[in-house]
Amino acid sequence: MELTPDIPEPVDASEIEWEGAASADERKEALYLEIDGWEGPLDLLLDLARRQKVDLRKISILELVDQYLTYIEQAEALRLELAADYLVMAAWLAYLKSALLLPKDEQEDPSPEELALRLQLRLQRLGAMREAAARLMGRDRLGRDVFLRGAPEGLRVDRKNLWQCEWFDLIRAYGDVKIRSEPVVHMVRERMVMTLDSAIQRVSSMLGVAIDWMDLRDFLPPAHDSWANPQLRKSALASSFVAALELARTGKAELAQEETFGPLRLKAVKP
Amino acid sequence: MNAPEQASAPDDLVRAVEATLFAAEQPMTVDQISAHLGQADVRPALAELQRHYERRGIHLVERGRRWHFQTAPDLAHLLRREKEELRRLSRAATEVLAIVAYHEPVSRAEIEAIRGVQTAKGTLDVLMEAGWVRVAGRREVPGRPVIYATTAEFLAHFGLASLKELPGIDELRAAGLLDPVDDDMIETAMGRSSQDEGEENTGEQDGGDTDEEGRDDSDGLASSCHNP
Amino acid sequence: MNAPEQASAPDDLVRAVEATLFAAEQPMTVDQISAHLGQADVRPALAELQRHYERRGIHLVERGRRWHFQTAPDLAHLLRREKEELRRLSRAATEVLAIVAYHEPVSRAEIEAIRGVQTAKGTLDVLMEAGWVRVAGRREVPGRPVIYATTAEFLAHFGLASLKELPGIDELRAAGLLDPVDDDMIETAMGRSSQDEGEENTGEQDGGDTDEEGRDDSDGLASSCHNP
Repeated sequence: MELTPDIPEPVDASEIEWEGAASADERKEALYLEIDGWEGPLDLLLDLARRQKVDLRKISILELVDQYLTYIEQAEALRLELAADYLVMAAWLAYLKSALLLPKDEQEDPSPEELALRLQLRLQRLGAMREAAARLMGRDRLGRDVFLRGAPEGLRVDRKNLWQCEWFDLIRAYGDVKIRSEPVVHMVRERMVMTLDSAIQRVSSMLGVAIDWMDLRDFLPPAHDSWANPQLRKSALASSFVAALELARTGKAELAQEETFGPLRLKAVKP
Repeated sequence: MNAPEQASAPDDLVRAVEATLFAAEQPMTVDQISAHLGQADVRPALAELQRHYERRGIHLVERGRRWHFQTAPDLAHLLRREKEELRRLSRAATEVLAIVAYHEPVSRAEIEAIRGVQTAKGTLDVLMEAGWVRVAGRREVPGRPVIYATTAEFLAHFGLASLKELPGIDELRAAGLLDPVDDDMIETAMGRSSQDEGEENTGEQDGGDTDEEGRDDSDGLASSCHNP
Repeated sequence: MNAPEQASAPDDLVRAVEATLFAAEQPMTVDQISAHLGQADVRPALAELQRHYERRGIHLVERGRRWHFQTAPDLAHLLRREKEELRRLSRAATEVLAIVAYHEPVSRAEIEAIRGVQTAKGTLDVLMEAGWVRVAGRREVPGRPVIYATTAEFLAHFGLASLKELPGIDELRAAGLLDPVDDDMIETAMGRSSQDEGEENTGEQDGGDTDEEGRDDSDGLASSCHNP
């Protein structure tokens, strides 16, 4: 819309607080200037209806229609560019007016009276909300009229963890740590083994006096006294096995096994 | 004017409720107060405190099921001067707020039907930012539009125990002015063609808030209503 | 004990002072209150309010010539309420606790060396929050690491007279707590496979030195060499 310089700046709707119907009179003079003062045709209609200074339930719709159409004509005379919905409303109101003036028997449904009533109801509804808003804003408002305590101490609920741990869990955890982290060295120290060197020594010396094939197990020390320990026997067997492999590799012994997992036999290689 | 409860020292529970609400930074529900005080039944204490304070410079009030102390309204003139000014709401925002409060839960399309104009996205945002309006779900109709309602803060701010205390609400309801709007003829007359409604629904189906923005842009016709 | 000022509604100045101090964000001097209320003489009102509130849940107090409301001292515990939640110590925390108990005083680096994994700072914090571990000074070595030890609460919680009552390594072993889970499986496998072998096996199962078996993983390999 184009404003000529002598037209006052329209009031920015975001800056003003709605003042209810009180300002309607003041606006009367400048009616044709305040295109921006209304939020759409319904708003304008409501304002015009209020100018009738009667209860919204008793307004004259015909009079209202005339006022609206007059306003639109004025605006057009001033060559103000009207938004389309103002013009659509004007057309509809013109239709409503003519229908209201027509003989009754030619009416379609809904009747123009019904339409006029609905328009009136719409205006009442909007008017009611305008007034309700004004009354709401006028109440004793927190932070404006009534105040909360300025410096409340505040309530605090501190959550405190009550930690639980069972005796067994503690001990078990220590056991787990020990198992996980005890170095291998520790176990070697405690364990009885037959070293590879001693096994080689034992196997090769026994092999030297043997005549025929001997089962690997026969090279182990007799299973009594200190050699009764099954762990030690496993170690001796393993070491003797490796010793046998070593002797075979160096060409001092022959190995033979007739079937898978069968007895492993060995015999000295005569030079 | 001797109120009997003023004649003697309050009992321990009354004192505890008094101290708790006095120290609280937020209004508290009965359940919250009760939980704070070892599940005691605090209602009688609240009633006694409310009576005790009703003629004092501080009042104990219930707003949307939450209780708080506040200064007496009649002393507003003494206290107002030092307090910062509330941000003034635009006329559109106050109107939308009233419509939400009197019609809740209400969709944006319903708000617009009452006001006869499109509602700028920022208007509802301002009200939500103020903490007075919240999204209260979606209406189970085609398009599943978002619906809005007021909050406990709204009640507290405007000094309402509940929405039943909204000024004039009973009369408005009796006059049928709070009934749902269902008036296609006038909708059409106001330039909100059925085509617009269709777009609106599509927009709302997209969900979230983004649809609102899109609508403001796409409804060039409607926006130009008051901003030619 | 009917205080006379409680018998009737307070006068307007008393109410104004009450509301002013209630809404104030800072304690106020007599002059400030007075200036706020049109230079009224507020001292009698302050005295009356102080009397009125002295048996309530809120007190009006003067501190350094400034007046303010505060929660009654005997109700101060209401402002900070503790809510206890039972929580189970995590596996990592239990391990760290056990290490501290068996090795105290011990530094974090030592705990990590024993556990073989990095120990989050939070783990020790939890143990200190539980009240079971305390900082026991610093070790006089380069870097002066903090060292940790258990507390009397730790002993009390686990029903120990002293740390000497913690089971020794041998007892743990006897209780089967040093049997590695993985090796247990090998043990079972061996037991099953060597049943046909007889003597060796029986010896293993009956033997007092059960701890030895299966401790060395390599044994498994060795035995499978000759177990048909």
